[in-house]
This record gives sequence, C-alpha cells and structure tokens, in this order.
Amino acid sequence: MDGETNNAAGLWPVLRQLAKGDILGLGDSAASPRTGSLEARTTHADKVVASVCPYCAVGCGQLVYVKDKKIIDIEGDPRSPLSHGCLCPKGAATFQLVTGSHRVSHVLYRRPYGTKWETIPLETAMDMVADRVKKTRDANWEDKDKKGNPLRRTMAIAHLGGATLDNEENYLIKKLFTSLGIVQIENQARI
Amino acid sequence: MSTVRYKTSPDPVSTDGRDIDRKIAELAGEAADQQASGAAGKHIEKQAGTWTQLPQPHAADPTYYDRPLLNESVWGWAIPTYYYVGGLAGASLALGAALELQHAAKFDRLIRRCHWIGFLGCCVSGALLVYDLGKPQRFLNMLRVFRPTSPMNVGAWILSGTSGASAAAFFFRQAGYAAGLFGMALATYTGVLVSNTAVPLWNASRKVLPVLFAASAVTSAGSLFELFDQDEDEARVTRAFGSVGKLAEIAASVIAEQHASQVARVGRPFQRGFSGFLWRTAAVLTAGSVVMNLLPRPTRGKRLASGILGTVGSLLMRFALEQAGNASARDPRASFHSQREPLAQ
Amino acid sequence: MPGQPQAAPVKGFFTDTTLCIGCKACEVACKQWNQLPDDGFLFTGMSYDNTAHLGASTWRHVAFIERPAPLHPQNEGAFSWLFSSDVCKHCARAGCLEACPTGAIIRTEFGSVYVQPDVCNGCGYCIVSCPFGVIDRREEDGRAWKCTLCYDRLRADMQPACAKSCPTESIQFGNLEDLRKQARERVEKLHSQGMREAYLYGESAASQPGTEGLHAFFLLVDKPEVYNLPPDPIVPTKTVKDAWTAMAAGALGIALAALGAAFFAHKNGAQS
Amino acid sequence: MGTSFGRGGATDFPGDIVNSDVIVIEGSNMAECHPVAFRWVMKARERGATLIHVDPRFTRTSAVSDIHVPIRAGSDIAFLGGIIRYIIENERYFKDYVVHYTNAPAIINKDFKDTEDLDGLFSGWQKDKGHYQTRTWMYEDVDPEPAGGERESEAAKKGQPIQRQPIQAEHTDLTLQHPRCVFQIVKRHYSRYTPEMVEETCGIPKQLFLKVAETLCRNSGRERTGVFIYAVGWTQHSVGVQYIRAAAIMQLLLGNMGRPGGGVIALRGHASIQGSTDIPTLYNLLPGYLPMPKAKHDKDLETYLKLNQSPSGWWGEYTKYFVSLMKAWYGPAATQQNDWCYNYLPTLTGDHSHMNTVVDMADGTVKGYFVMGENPVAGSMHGALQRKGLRQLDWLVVRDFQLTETADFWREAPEIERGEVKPQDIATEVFFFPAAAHTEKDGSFTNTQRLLQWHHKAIDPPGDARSELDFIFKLGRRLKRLYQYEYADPRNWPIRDLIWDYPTQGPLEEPDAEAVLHEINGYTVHDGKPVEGFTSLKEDGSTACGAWIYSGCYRGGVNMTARRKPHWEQNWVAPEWGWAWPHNRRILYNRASADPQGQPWSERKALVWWDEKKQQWTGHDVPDFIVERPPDYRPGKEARGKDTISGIDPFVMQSDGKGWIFVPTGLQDGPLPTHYEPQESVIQNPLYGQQCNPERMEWMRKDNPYHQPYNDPRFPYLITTYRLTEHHTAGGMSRWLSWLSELQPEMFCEVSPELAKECKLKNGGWATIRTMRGEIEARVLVTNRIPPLRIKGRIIHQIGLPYHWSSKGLIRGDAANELIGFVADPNVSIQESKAFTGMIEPGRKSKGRRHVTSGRLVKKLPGREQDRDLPQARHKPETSHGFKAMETKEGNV
Repeated sequence: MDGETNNAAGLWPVLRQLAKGDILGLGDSAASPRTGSLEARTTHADKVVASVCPYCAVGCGQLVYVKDKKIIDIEGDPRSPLSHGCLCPKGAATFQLVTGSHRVSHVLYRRPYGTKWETIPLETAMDMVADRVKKTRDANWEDKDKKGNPLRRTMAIAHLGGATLDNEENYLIKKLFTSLGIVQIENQARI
Repeated sequence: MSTVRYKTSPDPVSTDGRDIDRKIAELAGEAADQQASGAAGKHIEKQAGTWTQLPQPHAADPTYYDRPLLNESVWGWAIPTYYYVGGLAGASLALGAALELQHAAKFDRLIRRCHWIGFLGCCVSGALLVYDLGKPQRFLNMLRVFRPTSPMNVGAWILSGTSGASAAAFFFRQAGYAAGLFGMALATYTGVLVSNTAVPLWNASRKVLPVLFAASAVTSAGSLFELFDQDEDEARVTRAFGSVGKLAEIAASVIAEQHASQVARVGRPFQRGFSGFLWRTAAVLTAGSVVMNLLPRPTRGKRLASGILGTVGSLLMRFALEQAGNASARDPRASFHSQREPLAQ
Repeated sequence: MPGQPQAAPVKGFFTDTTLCIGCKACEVACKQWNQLPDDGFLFTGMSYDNTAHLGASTWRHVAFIERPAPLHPQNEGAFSWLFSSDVCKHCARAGCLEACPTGAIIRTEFGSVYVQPDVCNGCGYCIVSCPFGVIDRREEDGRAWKCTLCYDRLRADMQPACAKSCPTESIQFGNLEDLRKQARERVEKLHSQGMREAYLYGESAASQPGTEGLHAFFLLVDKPEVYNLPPDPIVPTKTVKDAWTAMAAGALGIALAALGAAFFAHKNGAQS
Repeated sequence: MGTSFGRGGATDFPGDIVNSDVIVIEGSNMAECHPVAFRWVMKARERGATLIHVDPRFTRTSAVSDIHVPIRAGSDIAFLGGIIRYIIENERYFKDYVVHYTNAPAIINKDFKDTEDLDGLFSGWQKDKGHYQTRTWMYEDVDPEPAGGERESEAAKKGQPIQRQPIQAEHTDLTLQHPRCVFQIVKRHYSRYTPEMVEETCGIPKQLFLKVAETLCRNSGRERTGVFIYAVGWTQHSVGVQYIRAAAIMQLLLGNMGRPGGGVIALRGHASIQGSTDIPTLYNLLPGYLPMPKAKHDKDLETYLKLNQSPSGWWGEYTKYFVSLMKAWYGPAATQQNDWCYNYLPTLTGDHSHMNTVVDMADGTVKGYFVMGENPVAGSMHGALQRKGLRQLDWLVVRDFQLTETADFWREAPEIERGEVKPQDIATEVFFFPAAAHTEKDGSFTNTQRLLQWHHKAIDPPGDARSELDFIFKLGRRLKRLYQYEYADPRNWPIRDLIWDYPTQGPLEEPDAEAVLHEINGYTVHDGKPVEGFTSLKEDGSTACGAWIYSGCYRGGVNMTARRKPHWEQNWVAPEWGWAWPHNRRILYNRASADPQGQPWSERKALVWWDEKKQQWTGHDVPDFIVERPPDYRPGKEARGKDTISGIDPFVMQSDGKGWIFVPTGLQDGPLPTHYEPQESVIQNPLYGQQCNPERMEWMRKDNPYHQPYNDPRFPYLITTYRLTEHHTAGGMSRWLSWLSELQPEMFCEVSPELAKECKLKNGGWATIRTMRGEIEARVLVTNRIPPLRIKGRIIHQIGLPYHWSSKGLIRGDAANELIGFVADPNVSIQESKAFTGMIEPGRKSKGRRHVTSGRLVKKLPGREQDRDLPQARHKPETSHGFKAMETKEGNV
C-alpha cells in the first residue's frame, strides 16, 4: 500500500520486529522507507538567496530557498545581528505573501464607466499610461503663479507610494516625476 | 478542493487553506499533502461556539474558556455498532464452543448458527472498521506491526484470528474451539480499547468496562438467538445464556456508573443529557428483556419481545457509552477534577 | 523506552511562558515550514486566541489568559495577561504512540514522537489516547496529524521552525538534559526576583509520573488548568492493566455463561 | 526628532536596547508591532532593566512590562511634561551633560512669552495670518538655522528673512540661573504639570506617576541610561511632533542621548519607510533632506542656496550636495552657466501633502493618480473622502499584488454596496499593474535604524508582474520617446536631459538596481568611479550623487548594503552588516557618550572616546563626529561651516552643535511641547484656555465634519486605533494570507466590562461604532485591558479599534479609518487617528452610511459650538487648499 510495500526495502515490519526482538514495535522497526529517508526540503535547494523581510521596518534578515526556479521556503537569517534568525508571524508568512495565489499576474483595465475588469497586454497598458501622463501634463501645465513666481509644474498628477518600495525605486520615482514637474509625490510616511 | 468566500461580492475569494501558486512555489513540507477544503472554522466550531463572557478564568475552578481539554473521538456510528457486532460474534462463537463440548447432536443447528453469526459478525465487523477509517484503503496497515500496547492492534489480530477460526470451523468443527477462545477475546477486548483512553469517563470505569462489554456481548448473542426459530432445547440455552448476560450487564453498568461517578463531574454524562438518556433507556430495555426471560411460561411472543428488547438495549448501551465518553471528553472539568481530586487526597 | 533507537541525544522544547509575548510567530512558522492549511476563520471572543486549540492543522497554539490577578513582581495593578505557546509534549510515555495500531506513530532517534503520514490509516485511536488533546484528524484528510518536532529539520541539524522564529526565546530547543537544567535555574531566578508563582510543568518523570516526563515541557505561573493543560495527566497505558484484568474476568464470565448455559440446557434437556 | 537633535532618524538601533537600564515604551505597542525588535527589550529585562509601558490599553507589551501606565489617549504631553517638571524640581537632571551638550544655558529673546503668560499661546501669534511669527522664540540676538528637513517649513511658508550667524558663547549662562535661559524657561513652562495635574489630565494615579518618574531618574546619570521608544501612537496626533519633542527634552535632561542603551527610537511600520523619507517620495524634499524650491522665495539658485545653506554646522556643505544631485539627474546638461539646471525643478506654493492632494482630487483639480504599493482607501483616514477623490479622477494607476480596495473603489465600497453610487456613473479610468515581490527583484530597504540592507532577487516575477523599478524606468523611456519632438519647449528640457540610461539585464530587460545604487552613492563624473562618502562631494560639478546621506553605501564599487557578516563574528554594534547612514554610524551623536574631556562618562557606558595618542576619536561604533577634532577645540568667530563645530558639540547637524531642549526655530507650533487636547476630546483642556493646537491643520469642508471639541453628547466615548501583531497596517499584505487571517479573522472593537454594561454589549456579539464621518460594525471583545479612566471624578470610557480590515480579501470587515476625519499635525502633515470621539451601540450597522454620500448622519446640536481656540487664534484664513477655510466658531456642517 501507498508505496511502502512496493518498496523492496519495506519488509513487513512484523518480520523486522521478530528479527530485532522488538516486542513492542514502538521504534524504528515500524518506520517506513519514507521516514527512513526523510530530509529537510532545504537540503537540496539550488540556491539560498539573502533577503530582508518586507513587512515592518525592523529589517529582519530572511533566507529564500529556491529549487527549480521555485521558492520552497523562506525563513529567518540566523546571521543577522538585527534578528538572529527570528521572524514575527508576518515575517514567517512571507512565503505565502510572495507565492500566494491571491497575486494577480495580468494587467487589468477598467474603462471609464465600466463595470468590469478587462485583461490587457502589459505593453499596451504602459503605452496608455505614458499617453495619459503626457496629455494630462501638457493640458495642466503651470509656468508661473499670479505674481510671476516660477512654478514649472503640473498639479494635475499625483503620486502615493508605499513604504515597502526599494530605495532605488523611490529614487527613480522622485527623479522622473520631479523632472516631469509633478509636485504631489507622497508616501506612507505621511500616514 | 477549495471553498469560495463572499459569494455575493463582485470579487469573491477562493481558498484551499494554503493558496500557494504552484507556478512560483513548490509545496513539499511535511503536511503539504494534508487535504483541506478551505471550509471555515470546522475544527473550532466543532469544539465550541463564540465565547460570550468576560475572558477571564474562574478563580477556584479554572478552565480555558470552558474549551475541551481533550479531543473527543472521531468515531461515527460504525464503531459502537462494531462493539455490538463484535461482541455478538464473539459471544456466539464462545457459546458455540461451549455447546460443542456437550457433544450433543441436538445442538448442531445452534452450533452452526453460532458459527455463522460469528463468521458473518467478523465480516461485518471488518467492514464497519474499514468504513470508519480515515483512510479505508489502508486498512491492512492494522496488521503491519504487532504492538501489544495498543488494544486496537491486539484487537486487529484477534479479529483476524476470529475470522479465520470461524471460517475454518465450517470445515473443521474442532476449529470451533479456537473460534470460541478468539471469540471471548473479541467480545471483551473492545472494553479494554475503550478503557485505554484519556477520556475520563471511559478511563475511570476501566475496571468494569471489559466486564460490561462481556456481559453485553452475551446479552446480544442471547437476544439475537431469541429472534430465530428455536426448538425448546435451543431456547433453553439461549434464554439461560441471555439472562445471565442481561443481569450481568445491568449489574456491570451500575458498577461502571459508580466507578465513573467517584468524581462527580466524570460520571455526569451517565446521568445527564442525551448520553444519560440513552444510558438509562438501555438499562430499562435490558431489564425489560430479562423480565421477559424470567416470566413463567415462555412463549414465542415473550421470546421475541425479550430478543428485541435485549438487542436494542445492548446496542443502545454501546451508543450511550460512546456518547457519554464524548461528552466527558468535551468537559474539561471532567479531566481536571479527575486528576485534581486524587492529588488533593 | 523500549524498542527505541538511541542514535542521538534526546531533543525537546522548553517553553518559558514568562518570556512569551503572544506574537504567534511559532504558529505561522510551523504552518509555513510544514505547509499546513488554515484552520478556519472564526472569531472566538477568547481574548486574542482565534485558533482555540491544537489540532490536525495547528501544531503550535498560543493561549491567551486575561486574569484579574497580578503577576509578581510586575504591574501592581490587579490584572495580568498570560501567554503560552502549546505544542505536542512528545511524552516519554506517549499515549498516542502506544495506542497506534498500525505503527504509523513511532519514537524517533531524537526521542520525539512522529506520525508517519504514509502509514496512518486514520483509525482515530491516538486521538482519544492523548491526555493533552493534541493529536487530531482533519476530516477532509482522514489522517491523524500533530507536531513532528520538525523531524525533517532535525535530520538536517536545523532547529524546529517554531523555536527558530520565536523572537523572545520563549521557545527553546535543545538537548533535553540541558533544557531541564536551564529550566530549573530559570525558576530559581524568577523566584529570587519575586515571581513566586513560577514552576515547571512536566519537566521530569518525578514531577509528572503519569507521562514519565515531557520532552516538551513548560514554565508556568498559574495552575495548569488555566492554560488548558491537565494537572496530572496519565497516559492510558499506565493503567491499562486494570482493563486487561477485567477483560480476563469478562472472558471468563462469557466462558462460564456459555458453558453454564450449555450444560444447564443439555442436562435439563436430557432430563425432560 | 530632527529639530531636537539635527537628524530625523532613530538615534539608536534596537539591538542596543540590551544595554538600557530603563526602557520606556510610549505611543508604541512594541511587542505587538515589532516583535523581533522587542527581543532586545526582553533581553534587557533579563539583564535587570525596568520596562515601563504607557498606553491607553493593556497590550501584549504591557503584559511583559514591569509597570503599565494606563493613559488617556491624546494626553501624553501632560504626562511627559510632568516628568520633566519632576526632573527639574527635584534636580535629578544630569548636570554636566545638560550644561555642555544641550542648549539649556542659552538665553532667549526678551520678547518671548510663554504659554503660562498667554493661556496656551506662545508669543508671536498673528491674528490675521493664523500663524505664529516665531522671531521672539530665538536666542537673544542670534538666529540659528533649523536643521535638515524641517528647515523649509518656517522660513519658506511665512517668508521671513533669515539672519545667519553662529551662536555666541556670551549668550549662555552655564549656571542655568538666568531667568531667560532655556533651563529656567522650561522650568516655568512645566511648573503647573504637577502629579495632581497629570492625574487630572491623563487619568494616571499620582502614586503610579511618581513611581515612573522616580524609576526614570534613578536609571540615568554616568553609570546608567534609559531609552525611549515611540511609534505612530505618537506621530498620529495633531501635536504629534511635540510629543516626540517632549521625549527628546526628557532624554536630554537625563543625559541619555548618544550613549549606549539610551536615545529615542522611532519604530516604523514599513520595510523602508525610513528610506522613503531619506530618498523621499515626499513633496517637500529632494533626496537627502534637501528642501524643494519654494515659488515665492527660491527665485534662482543663488537665493535657494542662500536660504538653505547654513554658515555653521554640517549644513554648510549644502551646495556640494545640491550640485551633485543635479549632476546625477541631468548629467552634462547641468553646468555652472545654467545654475546646474536649478530651473528644471518644480516649485512649491504651500502644503502639497497627501491630505491636500485628496481634497484637491475631491474638488476635481487632480486628474491622474499613481498609487504604488499603497492602499489609501483602507489605510488612510476618512475612506469615504478618499473614494470621493478617486471618483473625480480621469485616470488612476494602481500597482500592487492583488486588487486592493483602492483599485476596486469603483466596484466594492460601502457607498456602492448601499447603492448611493453606481459603478456605471464613475468616469475614472483604472489601470491595475501586478507588482513584483521583494523576492523577485534586487534592491535595498532602509530600516528603522537607518540601516540599508540589500535583498537579492530569487526568481523572476510571475506573468506580467514587474518591479516598480522596471515600471518607472520603462515609463520614463516611453515619455522620453513621446516628448522627443517637443524638446523645443523649455518645459520639456528636464525630460530631454534626464539621465535615464540604466543598464538592463535578463529576459525581461529589467534595469539593474545596483546601477541605481551606484548613482545614489555618487561618483566622479569623469570616470564614473564611486565616491567614498559625502565628504568627497564637490560643488564644482565634478561629482554626481543621488542622495548625499547615502553616499558611501557603494564605496569602492562594493555594495556595502549587501554585506552580511554574521553577528557572531563582530561586536554588538555589528558595523559590517549592511550599511547605515550617515557614514555607517549606528548610534547617532555618540560623541555625547564621552564627557567634555573626551573620556567615557563611565566604563559601563563606554561607546566612543578621544584617543590622546592617536589624536582621534575611536570606540565601538563609528564616531558621529569629526574624527580628528580634539575635545578642547573651540572655533574662532570667523569660523564657517564644519569649522564652527567645537570639541564639545555632539549634535553636529545642529547649527550650534547642541541638543535643543528649546527649539528657537524650525517648529510652527511652539518652541516647547505644550499640552493641547485632540481635535475631538472628552474633556476641556485642564491647563489652558486654548483647547487645541492653534496651528493644527483642519479641513473645514462639508465632507469632513468634526464633532464638538469636548463633551459632545452625541459622541461621548474616546476612540483610539491600533495594530495587531497578526496583521500589517491596512491589511494589504496580511488579509489575503490564510495563515495570518485565521489568527485574527474579524474586525473587532475592545471595550471595558463597564462600557459593555453601559451600552449593553455582549462579548462576541456585534457593535456599531459611529462618528459624523461614517459608521462601521465590529465584533465585541469585552476586556479589562482597556480600563475606564477616572478623571476629576468622571469616568472616561475608551474604545479600541484595530484598523486592519476593509472590504476585500480573504477576511473582510469594516475599516476603522472610515470613522476618522482629516486633521493633522502642522509640522509634518500627519493625520490624527489615535484619539477621537464616537458612539457605540449594540447590533450590526443598519445602513453603513457615509456622510460624504448620504449627507448629515446626526442631528446638529442647537446653539453655538464650544471653542477650540482662544478668541485671538480663532480666525483661520483661507488658503488655496481649502483647509482652515472658515472661522472655527462657525462650526463646519
């Protein structure tokens, strides 16, 4: 049954008991071949990637175990002086956060007055957003205020960023949007 | 398997309990293949509803929100039915062997019936047991090891032996003796099985339960035979056999209740609630049965009545015991008191 | 422990509830490593405890106790909040192990009690044999499950997921003997600091003869019942002799009844 | 924090808490919200430290604390003021430290008037403008710069001329006796914050208060230190910044700054929230806390630099940082001749922060909105107003893991469920882009202790999911393409000249994050080699640097943020793990850990010290000081920039090098923390006639109604919001996960048994909670953990609401933020959500109504409303952003 008796090594445990004189059969004579070869799944990971917990700002170290281009485990990094390998419940659930089926994998589009989401290609969506940015910026440019002070901006576009974005991402956001004349760039820190 | 939550929402959500996207992750943990439907709250709901009081423990007699300490048994109707059927089979085979010893041809039909009931009982028992398993296809694992600490394992061997012997008895009458011996074990080991648990009510009456099961097995067999067409000799045997069993069962059940009630909280399910009702009804039916037996001038009607009352009574007793055990498992104070009171002495 | 290989020193948990902050990292780390499904989404109204009890899919469970009594020496007020992360005790004499008819439950080389999911046929006998109400069967799955002491991790010389994640070292993992020593010292320290209530639960056979000691033992500050732990648990097999004796008596009774009935009927029949 | 010490970052790291002798956690529920950092608190406790938790609720932090102090939400300044008074009156301050390292001896302008004199206002209130004119708060005859990110607020908003000269020694009184010295002013300011007043205001019994105060004092001085830990429980108030200031004053008086086991630690809730202010996605800042130009003042580069460069202290290097930033952004196009492209930058005309943006959206002036990894509908206050804003947009771009409440605002929301608004009437065009997880991209987070840590990419993102880096990079490339034929127009020059050539890699052609980090670190323009640190930056355009404070994180071409030397191979400071700004310093202002002569105050608390032999500062941590500056150095009068920092100036970012007990400039609502009641309170301000912070930001709009300032009979209970360990902020990263959801599956409210009895609430049952903004339903959790407080013989009931739930996800519930109106702190524009009033009733909500869409939810009270302001502060002139639009006395509905 269930692979066990198919296995040549899976001698009938009663016989093993007899052979070992194990009258009670509480120990390894009752072990199955699977149990005999049980291993931690991380033992055979292709790579272990050092990472940082994405939840709060304590910055606990994480190790991401990858096998066949799939994540098999995420746990604390014992080397970290911040966390010594510990994680809180949220950190411990990171595996579910990043590999969960709740994640959407397509770009979705809701047209004005629409009642449902439509799937559209990523490239199309990017083009559309770039187009909206340009149109809105061009139509709502402020060069000077009433007193002639320089403004050089558009107040018609705003940005709100989460605080789980990388520094590099924030940097490019600030760099691009400021250069576009967008002023209302804000993030979670204000909230 | 997955469950959909918020069905009326424009964006319902489906969950299987883990919700892992297999394209980006591999599930290979110890319990990765534990089946789950994502249905909400079964485990918790089963044990208790929402706590509606202030969340603080009773100072003198604390519990954890009155939640059960123990997990009650997951056994369904099949298991108490099996106790009955197994007991019936075992007692029948024992009776068959005893009759065999008499070397009287007039009992041949009854002996054959005993063997048949024993054999069929074993088959039904096996079926009931397999039916109740969480993984029925793995029923043979019961014989994977010999583990004398486990009454269930011992019982599996006993049931196998009984089945084998009762089948053999069709071919070699001598095997009937072996079947009788096995049968006695089959009829009683279930008492050990039930006693050998952490369920306070069962455990507290452990010195009586196997005897009660033995008596009830005798009752079952005696009562069942009374439902058949019997000649006078046969009727005499079964009436005597059954009456002894019924009287013993009543006595044993009284003693079992006394044992359990040494700690009031433990014995409570025998007196209260649905289990208490079943328990009392079972005793009344069994008593009725024995009265029918003992009434002068046995008639077929009385015999039938006795048989039905006895059968239902002993079946009900098994169910009552199951219910009472579960009720006491649900009551954390049953465990706590049963452990505290000896400590206090 | 008869029939048990002694390849490695016995491993265990020491859960010091005075260090627990009730964060439930252990619960989630366990689910993550073992990839257990959730246990349902039900608001229980029991402080912050919404998992209620250990079960087939919950192998660590944090209890939350709101007490109208102070915990010495802190908080002079008349209130305290206790947390305790419960887990399978891996008893030295384990009810589930001794009850298991299939050999699915075994004692490992680390002294832990392990359910082999490829063997278990879901008979349910272990469930009623555990005096702590730990092991349970998930209905959809049909097998019995409980904490494995991260048997797979131990094989790779990693510590169990819950102990690793515990931020405050309330859950300590190690060689049982070391843990016992540590725990006794800890109790002494707490006593000297004024926490007179502190005591060890199940750390040795002497303190808990019914289980001959727990491989996962606890430091508690209130009665065990408050944490939903039995005050004096006894593994059923410790007293099963009574039942076997009774069974012998019962069997004898059947024999006597059968023989008596047969003899009586035979004799009476012959006379008539 | 920036105004007290010079930098807006936690001064210490959580691992150092183990060295503390007393730990005060106030405004934070550390054990619940930062369990792993709390590890160090527990370790300190094991080593004998006393743990004090001040919180309205008895939380998981309180459960393991030695002392829990229940406090009325919103009254923390009264409590801390009481402690400051205790320290001063009983002469328990660390005198050597206070005299040398703080501005306690400084003498203040003789025109200064305290709140004691003016019943809750400081001198300088301008009736017509509705703001303070802060000149009277200055040191006598001098005008030091406000440091860092706060600098723009004061000067720029009000357009005052700024004089610049370093502080002079003759204006101090080292005996602390001068009646106008800071020390005496503080003493007088807090003279009425007596234990009795604390009891009346905060509901803290006198004995308990005295015990806390004594414990704090006992654990300070040469041999002992204490640490103060706060989080959003403090910042989310209309006087949030002053809460932190009060703690800073206390820590300076006790001599706990810059020393092991000391400091003020801000615990932040998001992985890189510190990073997102350092490299700010904030309207008012450029990377590295350089202010954005203001339309009114910063007409050209020269003026901009003049207004921002400080002649003393570290900000004297301002030009170098700014020029290097422009070189990083616009490369060869930025030249001395064109002012380094200064005129490419947009300018500010006021407060353009989140809440104003939302209001502008609701008023239709914002057309397009990017929301990346953020969920304002659930996570920001006043969800109904947030959604009203979104409904007026032309287009909305949301990037997240799953459809959040913000992405789905047009389909699933309380007003849509109720039929008040129909999806087919909403014109907003919505784009949802799936985001890559941190495991699917390279990049760095900056944690709460200013530590940058690199996370490596483990796998490719699934499907169309992409990182924000990839999104913004490719959007930028597209925009460059779209604009390429319109470069004649100067407004498009910034796009033309924008350096946007990051190398890409992999099949998805994602930009290389390390290349971006390289630019952030800075490099020499001619060879592209990374610079060693901000001291290598030049003002001649030969260096480029994206964020000067991060300069050094890519030193020598090595990604310092990816360093992972195990903790067991280094000391407790762990300098070789990641990289901390500035200059990898882990404990800020650590010069203060040594006495004025440069020797540790005590062996037990040694951190850095002056090495006579080597003639430099050395120690366990990187010295946060000029390494070769001897303790006995004193600057001459002609000194400028860095040279003005004397050998006993540990707070190097301040223009005078001292910790500011009294903030002469840089704050809008007063130089000293003063107790004001929240916008909506249950009692009248017991200390002053001025009920609320006069400078608070309020939005007098029909869609943002307020309750009475106090004693509103319709809303008798005080509500506070909080987080749980099991969830993350608005739940976007936890409510979709079954392992977390099962642990806290439903929205609930916490009430005391007394309140439950009063309102007939049953544990486990349902309750409806209502404010004028909206109503929500929640399960009831009756508990002794939220005790009613006794204030002046009155029982004050408090209601606790976690704010993790909203209308989507695996577990759903009502969002607490639906109840909260727009009110904010004037200095940092952060919402007040930790104390407001409301009503609670048994049963489920009947309609789930929202004021924004249903109109008035409760009857207007007859008669005139009570006043939040003294008569002279009542006038709130209108601004272009619709807030402070009416006189408060006229009410708002």
